[in-house]
Amino acid sequence: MFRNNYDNDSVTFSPQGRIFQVEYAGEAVKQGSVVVGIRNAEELSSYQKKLFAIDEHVGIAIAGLTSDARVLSNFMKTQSMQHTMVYGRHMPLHQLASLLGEKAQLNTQHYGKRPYGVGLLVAGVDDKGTHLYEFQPSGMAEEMVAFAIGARSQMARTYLERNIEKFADCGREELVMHGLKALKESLVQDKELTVDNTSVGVVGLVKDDSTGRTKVEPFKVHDGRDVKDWIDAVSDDKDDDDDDDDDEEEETTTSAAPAAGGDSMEVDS
Amino acid sequence: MDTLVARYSRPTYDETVTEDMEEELLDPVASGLSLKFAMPPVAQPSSWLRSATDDRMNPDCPIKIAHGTTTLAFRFQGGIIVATDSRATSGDWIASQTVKKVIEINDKMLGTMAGGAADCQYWLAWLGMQCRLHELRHKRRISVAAASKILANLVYSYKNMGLSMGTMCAGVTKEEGPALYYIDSDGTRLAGNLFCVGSGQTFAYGVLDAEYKYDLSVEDALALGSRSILAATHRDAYSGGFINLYHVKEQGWEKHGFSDTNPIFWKTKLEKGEFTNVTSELV
Amino acid sequence: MSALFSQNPLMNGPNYSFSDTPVSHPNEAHGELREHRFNPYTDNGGSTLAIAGADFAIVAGDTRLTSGYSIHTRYSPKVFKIGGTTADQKDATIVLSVVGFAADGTALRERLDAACKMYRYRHGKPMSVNAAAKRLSTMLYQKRFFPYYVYAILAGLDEEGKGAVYSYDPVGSYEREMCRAGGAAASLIMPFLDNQVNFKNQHIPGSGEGHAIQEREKKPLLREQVEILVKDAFDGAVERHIEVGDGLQMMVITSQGVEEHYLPLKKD
Amino acid sequence: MPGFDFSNYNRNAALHARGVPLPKATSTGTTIVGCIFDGGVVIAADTRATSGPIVADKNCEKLHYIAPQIWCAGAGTAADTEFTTSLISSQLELHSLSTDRKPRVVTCMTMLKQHLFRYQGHIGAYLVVAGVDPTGTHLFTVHAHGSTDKLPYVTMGSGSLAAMSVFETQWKGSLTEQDAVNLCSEAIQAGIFNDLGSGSNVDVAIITKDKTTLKRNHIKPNERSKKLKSYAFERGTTAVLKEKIITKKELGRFVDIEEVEPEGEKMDVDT
Amino acid sequence: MDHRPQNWGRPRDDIYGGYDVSYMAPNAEPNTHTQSPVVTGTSVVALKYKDGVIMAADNLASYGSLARFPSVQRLMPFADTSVLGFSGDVSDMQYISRHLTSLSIDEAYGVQDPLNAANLHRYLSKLLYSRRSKFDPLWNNILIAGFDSDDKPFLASADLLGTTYSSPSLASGYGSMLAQPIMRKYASTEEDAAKLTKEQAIKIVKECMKVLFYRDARSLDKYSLAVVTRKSGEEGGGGVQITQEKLEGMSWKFADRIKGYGTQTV
Repeated sequence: MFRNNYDNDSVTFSPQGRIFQVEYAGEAVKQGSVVVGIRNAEELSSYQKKLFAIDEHVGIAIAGLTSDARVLSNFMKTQSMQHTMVYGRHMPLHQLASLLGEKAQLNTQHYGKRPYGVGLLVAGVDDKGTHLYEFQPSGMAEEMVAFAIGARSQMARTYLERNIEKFADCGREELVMHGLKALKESLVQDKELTVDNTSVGVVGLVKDDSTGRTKVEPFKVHDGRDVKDWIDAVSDDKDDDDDDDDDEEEETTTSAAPAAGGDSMEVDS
Repeated sequence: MDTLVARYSRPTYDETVTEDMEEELLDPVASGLSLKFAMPPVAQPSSWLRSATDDRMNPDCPIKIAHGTTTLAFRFQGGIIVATDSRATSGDWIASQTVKKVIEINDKMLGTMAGGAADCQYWLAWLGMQCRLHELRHKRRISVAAASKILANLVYSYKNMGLSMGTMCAGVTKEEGPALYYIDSDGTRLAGNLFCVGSGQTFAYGVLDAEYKYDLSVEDALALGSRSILAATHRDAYSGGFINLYHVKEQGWEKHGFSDTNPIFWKTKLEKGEFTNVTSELV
Repeated sequence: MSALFSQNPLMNGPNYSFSDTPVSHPNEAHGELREHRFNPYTDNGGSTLAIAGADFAIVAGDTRLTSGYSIHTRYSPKVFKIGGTTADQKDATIVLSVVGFAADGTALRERLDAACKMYRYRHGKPMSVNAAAKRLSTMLYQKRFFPYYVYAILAGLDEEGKGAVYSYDPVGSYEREMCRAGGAAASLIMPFLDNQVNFKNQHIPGSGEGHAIQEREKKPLLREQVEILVKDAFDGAVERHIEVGDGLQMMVITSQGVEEHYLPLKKD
Repeated sequence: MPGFDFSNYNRNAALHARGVPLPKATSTGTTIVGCIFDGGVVIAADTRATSGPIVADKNCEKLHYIAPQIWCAGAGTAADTEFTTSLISSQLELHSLSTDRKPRVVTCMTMLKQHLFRYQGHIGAYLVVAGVDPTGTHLFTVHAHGSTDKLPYVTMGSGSLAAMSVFETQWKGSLTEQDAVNLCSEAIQAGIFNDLGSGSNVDVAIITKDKTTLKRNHIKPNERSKKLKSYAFERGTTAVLKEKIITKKELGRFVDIEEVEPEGEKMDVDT
Repeated sequence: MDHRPQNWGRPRDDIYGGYDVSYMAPNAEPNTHTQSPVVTGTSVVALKYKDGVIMAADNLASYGSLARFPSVQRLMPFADTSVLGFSGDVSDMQYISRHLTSLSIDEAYGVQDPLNAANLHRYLSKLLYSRRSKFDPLWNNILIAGFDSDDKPFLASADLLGTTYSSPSLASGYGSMLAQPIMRKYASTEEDAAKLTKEQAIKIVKECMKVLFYRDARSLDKYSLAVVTRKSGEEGGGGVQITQEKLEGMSWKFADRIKGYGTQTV
């Protein structure tokens, strides 16, 4: 039974950016009897994890098909580890991003293949400071100062655009604040940022006191309790959300070279 | 085509170095017990491998692989007795005195280890995996005959490549009763009542053959197994350490100790009057 | 002498002959051109040892790297932290020592480290020592037909917090032990450890006559005692083995993390 | 001299062909040097003897006496250097007695090279021969195959290149005795610290026309470090199955005993 | 598998062929005349000092014992921050050099800092190890000098088997026996090396080159000397500077005094 012209195969997106065959497959799951997954209390989570560490110096935030994101994240992890193994340094971000773009682009021009149904924000640091890349299923991977992707992200982008001048001089805390504020902009009615639906990932450069050189502060995802103070600090407003939110942020604390940028994003699945 | 494109879209120096790593990192299965092995890129890998590892022919060879030595198993009315020593040698050097040469394939079946220690450890662990898969597929325990055949077929496919193992599979099932098989790296697979395997095999056979009867009581059978290993450790320089003793029954195997040979030897000598060749008397 | 037994002419048939004296290359004897053969291995000397205690484990190795009669360098570590989250391995809890052919050792160490990182990435928790131990065994066995010329020792704390030492042969047979020495001076150090750690051949004086004498009870040693044993073991090895010397690198694994110490050794 | 006994040669070759390893000879993988100065010659050696990678002797003596004013430093197979030098020493002594002249270094060198050449390198003795005789100061090297060399400064053994690097950078045409001793010690130490076959201490012999001074362990740069704890076992730690004490009286059951006067007549020895 | 008790579990001659010792015979030094390396270069010596590294290698490429090509530079700069010194096979050296040139061009396209000496050393050792694992070695011993990621002087070696090591002073080929003892006298530890000035370090290295020319039969009196210093902002300051040198102050005078090799006196 047809719904439209775009569901004959899983290689064709509809104009709305949907792959109907994949969605139909999701319907099939509902034909089965009920299944329940239970985890122990402290690990029970009703929200999908959206932030992942790729390597010490890189983390990603995902919006879209989690399974596709997993493939890409595995790919990036492998590439990054190999680079470290061969050259003994962290993989430069632009190299990682262009490999990722190259891989995704191949899928857009071959019959029998399907583009990855996921967008990524890739945040990381390397020799040249902090970087943020936006990745799209088309294979595009471009460097950004601040960006948001996912449902209703336009609101967040508007906020970021308004404040873009400030990011360069922001400290870490301020940058997180901007991130969370941008996130709040895109919440739907009656939803708040809570410790359960928000996580913040940070990767940065810190000064090593012993050598006087900067070194990588490994990518860390803060959630639950860790983000409480931040959320409280921005919760004077009254925004809502029906879904989980993630915030992704990066920063540098190098005093000489001020912070390159920060960003925030929100996704829904 | 895509692989070609992907390959040449990157500089050549990248793939020269990393190709083998990539597979391992990406493939979670590769981290398990796989059948993929790196081979030396020479015309005669087995001959090359021998020159690198045969410490008997060349005591100065670089790689000394640990070898195991006296093992035995026999069937009797009460099940199967499995007994081994515990010494591993690399050339003339005793690499370990505490090797567990009885490998618990699962809670019903045992394997023994003689020859290359790594070969036995790896392939018997692999066999355990196959047995479990068999259980999952067929909803019942694998027979010892089938398990031993899986192993024999596997080692046969690696024949003459340099594996060295002589192993026995022992288990008791309802259909087979107590079942005992001998498998070695030549691909031989034999069913039998009684086997001794390893460099100390002749000494163990000497004792075992003399005293063996199918109707042995459990207690006597255990004592015979232990005594045979003792004889082998006494005369074979490549056997020694501890006596590892197991009894396999239908309900599963039961362990009967991992006991130091030295006190057992003196006990046997002093209490039973055996080993009169050894004396602490001073003339 | 056991090798002599296989010389038994009866066993080999009456083919005892002088004609099969070993030649440096079989073809040479027949006047054929000598094909050049490449030996992918070299022995870089050095020695390692590891001892497990009740709530700690110590791994140590000398830092000399040799080839033939030459010292390549006086400082080349043989003991490595494995499986930390960062490149400097600050939060690592597992320690690997490798001795034999240094390049194989490096390759093995990096593979194990990559496996630990992958494990953490996939499962979100660090690899336990016994899992890493099994993984290392499989890695070595994967090269069964082209072995890593490496004698590896892995150490850490097990799930109960007890010190764990795993020792390996070059193709992956492994065993958990209380102590193990590897490498060039293994044959000098191991008997010392058997006696001092496992109390082999030590009895309780006066506990009985003849067969009645009691063996000294086996107890895990204290950390201070183990550190002294390690230093003395290496001092002894340096005296009598030419490939051991220059420096002693020691890693102590406790529930607090891994401490690293360096001590000078004789340089001749 | 009576020759070597070759009766086991074929047997051993056949056994070796069957994979029985040959026994390892103790070798002095060694640094030895010699250097002429104004008025004499200095030879020096390290004191490590090895058997494969194992140190067989930490303080062995590699400077061998030939004649009062002729000394040899030996590298190679320890037994060969020892026996060759003592053999030549005694022949030289006889030669000196029958000619009623002080032995000459060239004579010694010639006897050595002829002896070694005869055995085509199978006697693994590599020697530095030095001495002062009525014709002057001499310094030679003799290789196992019988070749010789005559130079103002020489090195031999596995550490010869390390030692040579010292001579090549610091040697001068005219040296005092002290300069030569220092230079030789320095060269030996280069061997001790850079060559695995050499180690422990520096032995030096200074030969002038008047006398020979042997400075055994002239420099000791590698003193053994003290153990951090005592490994003395309490008496009774080792299990004893049976104990039996044999008194002197009972010894007669096992061996014939002949009483010798403790303070008997002294043998005639010349000193 | 052999089933006779004394040889139990070992390979049988009739199946595996007799034990062939030639497989495990040690490799010839890369700088000597063996079957595989054809045109070879001899020692490279290098020494760290307080603000950088000095490296030197003579300009000879030998064909066996023939001094075949007397002006082959065996030091190669990389990205103007590091220098590599090759001993061993010259054709393999040229292969690696081409390889690295394309790598450095590729790197220069990127926006990131170019590979430093430590990265380069890591990369080369991986390359050499992977080639040895294919039994197709690049018959070289390479010294790499420059700076590491902490901007400290860096000096390390990688050989045809993929063995890597680093030390305040390094030398390959005969240099490891003749030059190392000289350099170790002045810089046995990193701390000692960090006290050397550039002039002192150059003097030591020149001394080593002289000894090598005296004693290494495959050496030449013309050599290249590289000085690697930190790149600084000033004009032309820092980077890699390679100069061509000729040995000076050699002394062969003692030869006058030598008469023959034994009994000859006139």
